[in-house]
Amino acid sequence: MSRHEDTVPSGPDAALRTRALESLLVEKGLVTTERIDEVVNMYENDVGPLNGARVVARAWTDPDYRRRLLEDGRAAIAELGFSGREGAEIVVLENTPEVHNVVVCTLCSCYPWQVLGLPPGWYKSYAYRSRLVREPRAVLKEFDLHLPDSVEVRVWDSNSDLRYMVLPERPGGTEGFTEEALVPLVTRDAMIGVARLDSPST
Amino acid sequence: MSRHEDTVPSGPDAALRTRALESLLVEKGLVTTERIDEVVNMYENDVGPLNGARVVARAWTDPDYRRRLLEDGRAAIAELGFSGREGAEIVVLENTPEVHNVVVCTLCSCYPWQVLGLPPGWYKSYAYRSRLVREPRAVLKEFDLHLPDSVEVRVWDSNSDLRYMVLPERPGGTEGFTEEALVPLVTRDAMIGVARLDSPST
Amino acid sequence: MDGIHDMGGMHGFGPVVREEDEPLFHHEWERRVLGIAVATPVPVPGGSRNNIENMDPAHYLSSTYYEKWLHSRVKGLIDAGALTANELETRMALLRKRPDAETPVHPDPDGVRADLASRGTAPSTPSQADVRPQYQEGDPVLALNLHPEGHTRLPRYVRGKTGTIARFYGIHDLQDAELPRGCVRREQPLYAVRFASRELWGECAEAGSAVYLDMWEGYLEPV
Amino acid sequence: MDGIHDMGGMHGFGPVVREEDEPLFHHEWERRVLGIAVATPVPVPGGSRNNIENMDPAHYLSSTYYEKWLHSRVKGLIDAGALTANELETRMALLRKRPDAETPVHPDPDGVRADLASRGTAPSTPSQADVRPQYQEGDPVLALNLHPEGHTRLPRYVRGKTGTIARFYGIHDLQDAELPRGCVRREQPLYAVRFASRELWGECAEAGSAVYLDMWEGYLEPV
Repeated sequence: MSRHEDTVPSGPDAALRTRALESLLVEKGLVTTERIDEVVNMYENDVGPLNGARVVARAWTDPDYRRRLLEDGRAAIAELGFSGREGAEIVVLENTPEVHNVVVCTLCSCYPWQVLGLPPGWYKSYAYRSRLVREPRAVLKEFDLHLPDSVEVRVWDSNSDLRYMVLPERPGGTEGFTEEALVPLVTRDAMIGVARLDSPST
Repeated sequence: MSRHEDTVPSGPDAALRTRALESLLVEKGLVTTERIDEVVNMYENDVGPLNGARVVARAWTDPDYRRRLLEDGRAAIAELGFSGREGAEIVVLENTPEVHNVVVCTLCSCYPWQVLGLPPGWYKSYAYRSRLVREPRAVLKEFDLHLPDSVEVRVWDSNSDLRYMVLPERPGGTEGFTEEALVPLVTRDAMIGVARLDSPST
Repeated sequence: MDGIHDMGGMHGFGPVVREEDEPLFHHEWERRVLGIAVATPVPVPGGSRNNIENMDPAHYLSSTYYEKWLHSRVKGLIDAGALTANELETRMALLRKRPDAETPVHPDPDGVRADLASRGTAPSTPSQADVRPQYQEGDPVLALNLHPEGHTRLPRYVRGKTGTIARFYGIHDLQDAELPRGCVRREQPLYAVRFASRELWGECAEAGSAVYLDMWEGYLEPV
Repeated sequence: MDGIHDMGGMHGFGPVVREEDEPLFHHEWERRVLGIAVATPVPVPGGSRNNIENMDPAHYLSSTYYEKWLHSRVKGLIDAGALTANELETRMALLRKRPDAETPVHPDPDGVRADLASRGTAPSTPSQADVRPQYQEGDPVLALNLHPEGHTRLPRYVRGKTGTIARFYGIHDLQDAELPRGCVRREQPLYAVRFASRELWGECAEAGSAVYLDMWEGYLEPV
C-alpha cells in the first residue's frame, strides 16, 4: 500500500491548518460549523454508491427508464431524487456483451458524486490516472477483470464538466428479481467500469 | 534560490550512505580511495571551462583549426589534449550574426564535460530542462540575453551520446589580441549558449 | 498548462493499489476540508483546479488529495481577499500553543445562517447560446496542438491526434483560462470524440480499445 | 519510458534560478559520489539513467542531482551483485553508531590497484557497421509515435512531428532498451533533425526558433 498517495500519513500541520482555517471562516461569518457538518454528514451518510445502484436497478427493470437514462442521465437520475449539490450533467454509458466502458479523469479526479459519492483512493491515484488511457486491459486485469479480445474497451476521460457513470450488464440468474432485490447486487466498481457483476450465488 | 533543486540541503542520510558505500567498495577491492580522489581532483582542478576557452580562442585565431573543429569536434579538441575520460563525440555549433545556438538536455543533464567540466546547477534544473525547448527566447531573457527577432535561435537537445559545445562569436574590439589574450574572454555560459561575449572594456 | 497534473499515458507510477476496507476519510481534518470547500460560498479566483495545477510539481506529487484541496482553498481565500496568510499563521500559532483555545465567533450568527441559506448552488445547465455545431457524428477531426500556459482541458496525449465525433453534448462553456485562437466565445459545442488507441499510442497500443474525450469545438479542426 | 524525466516542454517548474558563486559541490559527500561513480568499473545493469528514470516520480523531483546518482549507483551495484542492500544497511548502522569506526580494508591493495589500472575506459567511437543512411540532408521526416516502457532517447514532445534532416552523424548504437519495431540492429544512422518550433508547440511557439534533436533512423519515417 506504500504507493497509495491517499494513505500517506499527513503531517500534523494539515490538521492544525484546517482547524485554524475553519475557525477564521466561522469568525468572519463566511461559513458556520453546522453547515460544514451538514456537508460532511451528507457525503458520509446520504450520498454514495447506493444512489447509483438504485438507478441501475431501475434501468434493468424498466425499459422506458433505461431509455430516458441513456438519453439524458441527469434528468432520469433526478427522477429518483438524486440531483446532488454538484448538479452536473451525467452521461450514462451502457455496457453490452460487445462493449465495456470504464471511466477515469486523467487531469484531476472528477467523479459522479451525486450517484457514487466520494471517489475511492485508487480512482484518485496517479497510477490509475496515468495508466488507464494507455493500457486499460492491463489495468483492468489488476482489478481481476479479464476481458476477452472480442470485447471493445472504451475509456472515458472525464475532462469536461460532464460526469460519467457506467450502466453494468445485468448479471445472469436474476431474471425473476425485483428492483429492490437487484439493488444490493450493484457495486461501485461496476459503475466505474473496473468490474463486471457476477451472478448471485443463490 | 528556493526552487533550485541542487541547493536543497540534503539529509544526513546521503552523507552516511555515501561513506558506507565507499568503505564497502574499498573493502571489496572494487575501487580505491586514491582512485576516487584522483577523479574528484581532476574535475575540481584540471577539467573545466578553461579547456573550452582554449579551444574557442584557437578557433578564433586559426581558420584551419576552426574548420577542423566544426568538421570533427572530438579530433580537433583532442589536438589540444582534451580528450576526457568520457571520450564522447563533440559537435561544435558555430554562432553567427544570424544564428544563435544554445544547448540543453531535456531527458537528463548531458553536458560536454571534457571541455566545460561539471555542469552548473541551473543547467541541471527542471526549469531549464523543461522550458528551453519551448520558449528559448524567454529563457535567454532571464539570462539577460535579448536576441533581436532577426536572429534565429537553435536549441540543441543532447538526447544521444553526442555532446554539444557552442563556438561563440568573437567579440568586437579584439582584433589585435593574441590567442592567449583571448582565452580569458571566453565564458562557460557563452559556450553553452546562454550568453554572448562582450567587447573587453579596455 | 502542460503541468504535472496532465499525466494521462505516463509511465512510472507503479501498479494501481487498492486499500482494503478503505474509509471515506483517513483523518478528521480531511472531513473538515471537504466540508469547508463545499460549504464556503467564496469562489476561488482562477478556479480551484488551477491552484492545484500550479503547485510545485514535487509538492503536487507528494501531497494527498485533501492536502491539495486544502492548499487550493487557502490560496483561493487569500486571493479572494477573504483572509490573509498572516491571519492564518497567527491562528495556527495560537492553536499550536493552546490547542483548546477558544477562538472568536461572529457577532451575528443568525445573519450568517440566513445569508448562507439564501445562496443556492445553481446547477450548471447547458448554455442555450445560439451556436450551431460544426461537426456531425462520424466526422473525422484533428485535436489541435495547443500548449497554453493557463488552465486547459485538452490533455497532452491527444494533441495532434485524429479522432471521430461520437456524440454531441450541446453547448457548454469552455473551461480554459484563455480561448484558443480563432474562438470568439466561451459557449461552444461539446462533443465526445473517439480516438483509437493505436492513434494515441502507436505500436505500443493495446488492441481493441479506444479513448473517448470531451472536446469543445475550439479544440478541433476538420480533417 | 514516458517518465517524469521526460520534461521537455512542461510548464510549472518556475524561472531558471542561478546560484551566485556556485561551488562545484555543495556537500563533501557529493564529491565522493562523483568519484565513486566515475572510478568504480562496475557497469550498472540496465544503465545508470534507467535507474534514475525509474525512481518514484515524487522521489525523482525532490532529489538533487547527486542524490539521484547515489540512488542509481547503489541500485546498480546491488543489481550487479557487487554488494547487498543488507551489507550497506549494516555498514551505515555501524558508522551511524561510531562515526570514527575503522572499516575493513582489502587484503591485497596492490592487486586492486593493478587491476584498476589495467581497465581503460574505452572511448565510444562511432560504429563502423556497414549500414547505409536512408535519408539525406534536407529530407522531410516524421518522428514515430513510440511509447516504449523501457529507456528511450525519443522525447515525448517530438513524437508525431515532422522535421528535416539537418546533419548526418555516422553510425551509432541506438541506446533504447528495446529496438523500435522493424529495426533489426542497434547500429543505426544518427541524424540531427530540425523541428520548427511552430511544428512542436503550435500557435504558442516563439517565432524564429527551432529545436534540433539527435534521431536514430529507427525513430523516423519518410514523409
